[in-house]
Amino acid sequence: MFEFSPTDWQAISLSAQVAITATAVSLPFGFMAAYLLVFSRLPGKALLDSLINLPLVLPPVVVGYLLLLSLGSEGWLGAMLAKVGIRIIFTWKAAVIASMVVGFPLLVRSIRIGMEQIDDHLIQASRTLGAHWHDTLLSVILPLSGRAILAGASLMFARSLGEFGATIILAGNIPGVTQTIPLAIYDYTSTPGGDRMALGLCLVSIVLSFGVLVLNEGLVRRFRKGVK
Amino acid sequence: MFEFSPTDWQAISLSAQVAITATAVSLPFGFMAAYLLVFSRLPGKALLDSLINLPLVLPPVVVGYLLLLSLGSEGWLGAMLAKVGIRIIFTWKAAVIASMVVGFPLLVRSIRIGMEQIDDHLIQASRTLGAHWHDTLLSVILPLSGRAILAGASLMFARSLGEFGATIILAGNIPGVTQTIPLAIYDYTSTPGGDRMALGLCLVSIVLSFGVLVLNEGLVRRFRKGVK
Amino acid sequence: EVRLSVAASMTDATRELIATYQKQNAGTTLYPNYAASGSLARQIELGAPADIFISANPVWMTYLVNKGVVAAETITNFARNSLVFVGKKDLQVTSLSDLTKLERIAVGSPKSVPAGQYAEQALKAAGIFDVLQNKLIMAKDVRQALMYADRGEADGAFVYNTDALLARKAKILLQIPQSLYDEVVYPVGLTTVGEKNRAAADFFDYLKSAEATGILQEYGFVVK
Amino acid sequence: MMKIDVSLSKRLGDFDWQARFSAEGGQLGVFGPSGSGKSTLMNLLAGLLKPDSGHIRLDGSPIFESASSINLPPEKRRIGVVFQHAHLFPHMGVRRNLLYGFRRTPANERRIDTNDLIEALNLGPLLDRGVKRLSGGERQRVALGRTLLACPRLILMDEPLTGLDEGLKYQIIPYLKQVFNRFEIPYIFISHSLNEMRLMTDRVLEFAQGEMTGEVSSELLARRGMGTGQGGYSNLMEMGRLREDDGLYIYRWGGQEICLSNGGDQDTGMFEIMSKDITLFKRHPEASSARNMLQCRVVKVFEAGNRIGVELDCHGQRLMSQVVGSAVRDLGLEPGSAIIAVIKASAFRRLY
Amino acid sequence: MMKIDVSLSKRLGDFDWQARFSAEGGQLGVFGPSGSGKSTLMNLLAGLLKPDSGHIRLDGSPIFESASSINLPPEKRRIGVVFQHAHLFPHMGVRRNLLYGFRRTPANERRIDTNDLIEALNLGPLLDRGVKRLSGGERQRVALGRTLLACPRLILMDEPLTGLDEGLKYQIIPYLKQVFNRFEIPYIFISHSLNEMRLMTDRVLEFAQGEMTGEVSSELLARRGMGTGQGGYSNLMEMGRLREDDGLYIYRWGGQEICLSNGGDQDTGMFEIMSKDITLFKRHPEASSARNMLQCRVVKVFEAGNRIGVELDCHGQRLMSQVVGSAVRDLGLEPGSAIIAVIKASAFRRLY
Ligand SMILES: Nc1ncnc2c1ncn2[C@@H]1O[C@H](COP(=O)(O)OP(=O)(O)OP(=O)(O)O)[C@@H](O)[C@H]1O
Ligand SMILES: Nc1ncnc2c1ncn2[C@@H]1O[C@H](COP(=O)(O)OP(=O)(O)OP(=O)(O)O)[C@@H](O)[C@H]1O
Ligand SMILES: [Mg+2]
Ligand SMILES: [Mg+2]
Repeated sequence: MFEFSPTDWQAISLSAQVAITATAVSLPFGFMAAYLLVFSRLPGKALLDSLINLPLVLPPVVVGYLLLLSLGSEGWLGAMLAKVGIRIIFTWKAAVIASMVVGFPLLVRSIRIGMEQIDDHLIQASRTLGAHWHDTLLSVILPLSGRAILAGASLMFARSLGEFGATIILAGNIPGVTQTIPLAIYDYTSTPGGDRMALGLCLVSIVLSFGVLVLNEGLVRRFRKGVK
Repeated sequence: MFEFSPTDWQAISLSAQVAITATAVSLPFGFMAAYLLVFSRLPGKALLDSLINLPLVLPPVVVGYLLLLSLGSEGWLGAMLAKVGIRIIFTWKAAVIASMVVGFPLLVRSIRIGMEQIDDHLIQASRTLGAHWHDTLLSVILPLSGRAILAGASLMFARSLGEFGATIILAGNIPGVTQTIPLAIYDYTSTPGGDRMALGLCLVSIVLSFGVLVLNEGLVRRFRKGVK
Repeated sequence: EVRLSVAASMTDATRELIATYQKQNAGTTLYPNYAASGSLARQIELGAPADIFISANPVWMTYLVNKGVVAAETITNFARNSLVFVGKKDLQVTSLSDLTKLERIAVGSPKSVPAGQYAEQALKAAGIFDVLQNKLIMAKDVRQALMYADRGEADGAFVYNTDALLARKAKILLQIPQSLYDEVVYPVGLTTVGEKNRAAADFFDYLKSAEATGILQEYGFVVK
Repeated sequence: MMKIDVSLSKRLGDFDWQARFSAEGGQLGVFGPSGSGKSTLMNLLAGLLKPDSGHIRLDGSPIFESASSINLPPEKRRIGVVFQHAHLFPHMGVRRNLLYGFRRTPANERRIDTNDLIEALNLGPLLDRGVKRLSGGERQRVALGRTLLACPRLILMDEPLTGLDEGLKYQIIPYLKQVFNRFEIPYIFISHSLNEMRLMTDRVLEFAQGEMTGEVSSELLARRGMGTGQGGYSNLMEMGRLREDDGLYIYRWGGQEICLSNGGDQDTGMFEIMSKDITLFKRHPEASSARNMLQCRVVKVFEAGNRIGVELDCHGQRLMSQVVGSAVRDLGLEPGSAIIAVIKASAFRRLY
Repeated sequence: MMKIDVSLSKRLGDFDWQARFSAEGGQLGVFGPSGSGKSTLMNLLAGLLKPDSGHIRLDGSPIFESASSINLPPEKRRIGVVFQHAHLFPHMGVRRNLLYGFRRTPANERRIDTNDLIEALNLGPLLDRGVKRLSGGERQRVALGRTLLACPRLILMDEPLTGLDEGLKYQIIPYLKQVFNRFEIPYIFISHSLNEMRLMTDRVLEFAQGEMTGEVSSELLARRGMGTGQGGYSNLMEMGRLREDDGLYIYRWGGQEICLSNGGDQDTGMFEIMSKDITLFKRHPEASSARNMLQCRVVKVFEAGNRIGVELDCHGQRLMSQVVGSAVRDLGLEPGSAIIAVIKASAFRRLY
């Protein structure tokens, strides 16, 4: 089969780590954003919506560049973080942030679609039973968006596995440090004869995301069963 | 403001054209795929699902290569099309196909989430009222997925506007012919002083997708109102 | 109708070449396609329409010759470039050995970027590659490496002379001695399809003209 | 005329369901306590739930048969369903909901006139509404109309009149019956109400804990109800009006005049008189507030629970009275004995 | 004791809704035809629909007041709602649904024992079920239990007993009343059934076409029902059992013995006797199948629709009989005249 080099293995484990972290960290934010968009009466909803969608519309490289502008040593956020001794760019954290930003619109949109279909009467029922809005959020809206959240998470996970443009700008393509699978694939395809290894890494990506998909389906099924 | 060159304007109109075409052409397929995944009892559902998700997992450039493999003059599909005098690659059609493939998983996933929440009883009611499954599909499932379809379409449209990796491989970066906004931005970022123009093009992308978002919301509202 | 596949680093120069050429030959339309050399080579290999291939390094040209899509006899070295080290003005870098004092150095990823390969050669030849290895920030292409240096995310970067001219803040601190790395050449060749295209051959000849040479030099390339 | 032959079993979680019956005739009732499996029967018949084993034959032809793997999809069965909860299509207005099945019915099968139905169910004012803006009862009426307009060959109704006010309910029942009769649409009717059951059906399947426990005539079910106390047996009398007199309505029934305090507008009507409202006297009582004193003959005396049922022959018509044990002794009730049945004019209840 | 003061208006599409009432007391009914705006009242009171203008004051303190922009959110109002359709949480089992409100009630407000309630509503066997696998009636019972366990200070019930079989219904009513009384939970009860209304409420708000048209006692509503034919007025008699005798049950009521054919197990009970089941005689009739002959005095003779209501004083207790006009003449009914009220032992209906 494929003889992966140690840096390839590092890329694989890094990719998994980045995708998992990005997805896990984004989930609560994505959920809150979807909630705001669906249920709140904020005046600036359309604006918030487009802001969230921004990373989708822009080429990932541009997204990466914009992130670099704010997170780099010259950027306002980067400078602030530097003061407390945190450096983001050129570390795996940068890859996580790139994936988060690029996958966030997908996550929010998925959760939103699920939330929009929740029967208002259930929310009303929970309120009349004494639940505050945040209680209703956790005890009714969250579980009833469960499947949509899972779907959004697996979408985001997959997108993270494939994320290239923003990552390479923000994190660099440093083997063993920030080189994720797509970056490794890029290196391979830029070398004549690297196709076979690139293919191998693609397959790993596919297997990883397939695993998540199966896990997702399993969770959905258990979820349904729990509900009976 | 920004002084766009004629090729820039061509890029803008091409981008809009590509995004609209890709979204419109994908919609029926996306709907069918979602339907199969949600309602059918196919044994190979998980496989179909991962196949659809593939373009999400792979870096877009790899997707571009894979498409080139089958659509190039050496590829099986390309050879077949060449016989009937159709050339896809390096034309705007290639950009459409690249966008379609890359955006498809997003579209399908959105529609799916919407479909999964349709009350079974409504489907049952329509069947007992004499509707065949394809009739139910069109008269109940389609309209009840309406909002999810719109959401998926606007997601796909946005993704198409931002699509770079697969497009540059399959369609090439030919100013005035296949150069979409992201490719034009790419060119500008490697030109001295091109940053300003790149920013201008980004803004155009944002405005375009914001327009679609507003249109989408408007449709949703009309939709709701039609239902009263 | 002539289709060109042009390495991204030649974008600006090619644009001007086309513009001047077209003033004299209004009847020919030129379709340039700008991307990374590797991408272009793959496209051509898989049947993308191209008459002329301008590559940023000989490797991909050879690759296409081996695939039989580029006519080997037409290949000429169209332009040359040199490797420089850019960085902040006030950095005390006067020789390669000074680089060991720096924190971070941007360089094109040696696996995929030719400039990165040349830089690696030079560093190895100077015997400081192992010391610097952990300080290297690998970029997707030379422009990205330059951008890191320009924005101060890296102390400096190995880039081509032509790229260094685009920098806003970073200055050329060091010309890397040509003895330390292979010559940087941009080969140009006609594809087997292009050979049969009269207009392509005509433009191909124009690329070697004095006027073309002048334009290339204007953009910082070296033409022998 | 429908002929239905059912033998099915189904396991739902830890709930075991089974039934076996065959019935002929237009109207079949299904009766049983909450959770006894009535709706399950409906789902199985309509093809919405797949039985584990057994068969369903409608008019001789199988629509489900586990042995030969026949399982017609719902739309091929042409069995209409009125669900316990309306389940209207939320993306259509009332009009499109109503016409959904109608449009899918071949023109030659469209036996019901839309306007007739809209009027009968009082749907006119709702036609242009969205279904989310209907009250509970309004929804139920739309659902009923939607299924009727599909003109199916059998209609299953799951508590279709629940949530309707009494006035509307008894206004709808005769129309329903008329539609069903005129177009010969047989139906299976699920209800908790003995009275609805009496009015709508002839034969009734009884369910308890997932099992069909028996089949009785709705008549017998009502007689049995006499013993269990909720309302007793109700005599249903269809009568034609003769005249109005001093605020009272005089109707003709079995060659006699019956005096009612509450007649209504129409010339004929269906009236209910409860068995417990018929008091028996040995001799003609003087000065009673009761207006109707009918000369009868005892046909049968039988026990029903802790009551005694007395079947009377009243000039050829049957009446059922219910008395207590000691009255049988006191009045010497036995088959053949003559008796006066006294009924207050106000005891009659007009159903429609 | 609840004091509620409401004055609200709301426009829904082309439907204009308005009501103004204030009421004191534990039980309030809401009565009206389908689509008259009963559920809308409920939504407005619970805070699920925002009124266009007006105010709601509960026990003196405003929970909504358009003038001063007071609008308490639903959870702050502590007004429980039993919806017309159960609206159970689909992601929870029956147990978690039941306890949803209970868990959100401060411990010192939890006045209802879970086990008591589960038993009373017969929910035991359902506890571990998923709510998607409940029958229609089962869902309704769970919804009722869920709201009760939240121990709100006012409960709004929208046809909560619809879809329950009669047996269960009359089994639940006394329990409900008992719970409501014991814990002094006032309620507003929406129903189409006059009988449920009588049993559950004292005062009734009447709605028609979105407007509150009046407020009557449930007593009066029932008397008025006498004239409109569906069942007449029902006398509710709470009686204590004396003995059983030859299959008959002897109860004590107002110093007299009443003979019933259908007693039931408990020592005391609530019985219903319809006004039309009380026949009046001038003299003691001989040999009748009726077991109860009560010496009464006429208190009042009044018209109710096309019937005549006769209020009787029977050893200090009130009874309402209904007769036709000619009987008034024949029997010489006028206040003060002595009369015999004849009631069949089987005419009594035990409610609980
Ligand atoms: N999918 C299921 N899994 C397990 N049990 C189920 C399922 N569906 C229904 N049941 C149970 O089967 C029983 C019968 O349900 P069904 O809906 O047929 O009752 P029903 O007679 O219509 O009652 P009601 O009069 O209350 O509507 C109920 O106890 C219900 O809880
Ligand atoms: N959002 C709305 N827009 C327009 N009309 C509405 C809306 N909501 C309800 N209605 C109408 O208001 C009227 C009153 O509805 P409501 O649900 O209060 O009736 P109800 O008295 O509870 O009837 P039912 O006994 O049938 O449940 C109905 O005619 C209904 O169609
Ligand atoms: Mg049921
Ligand atoms: Mg209502």
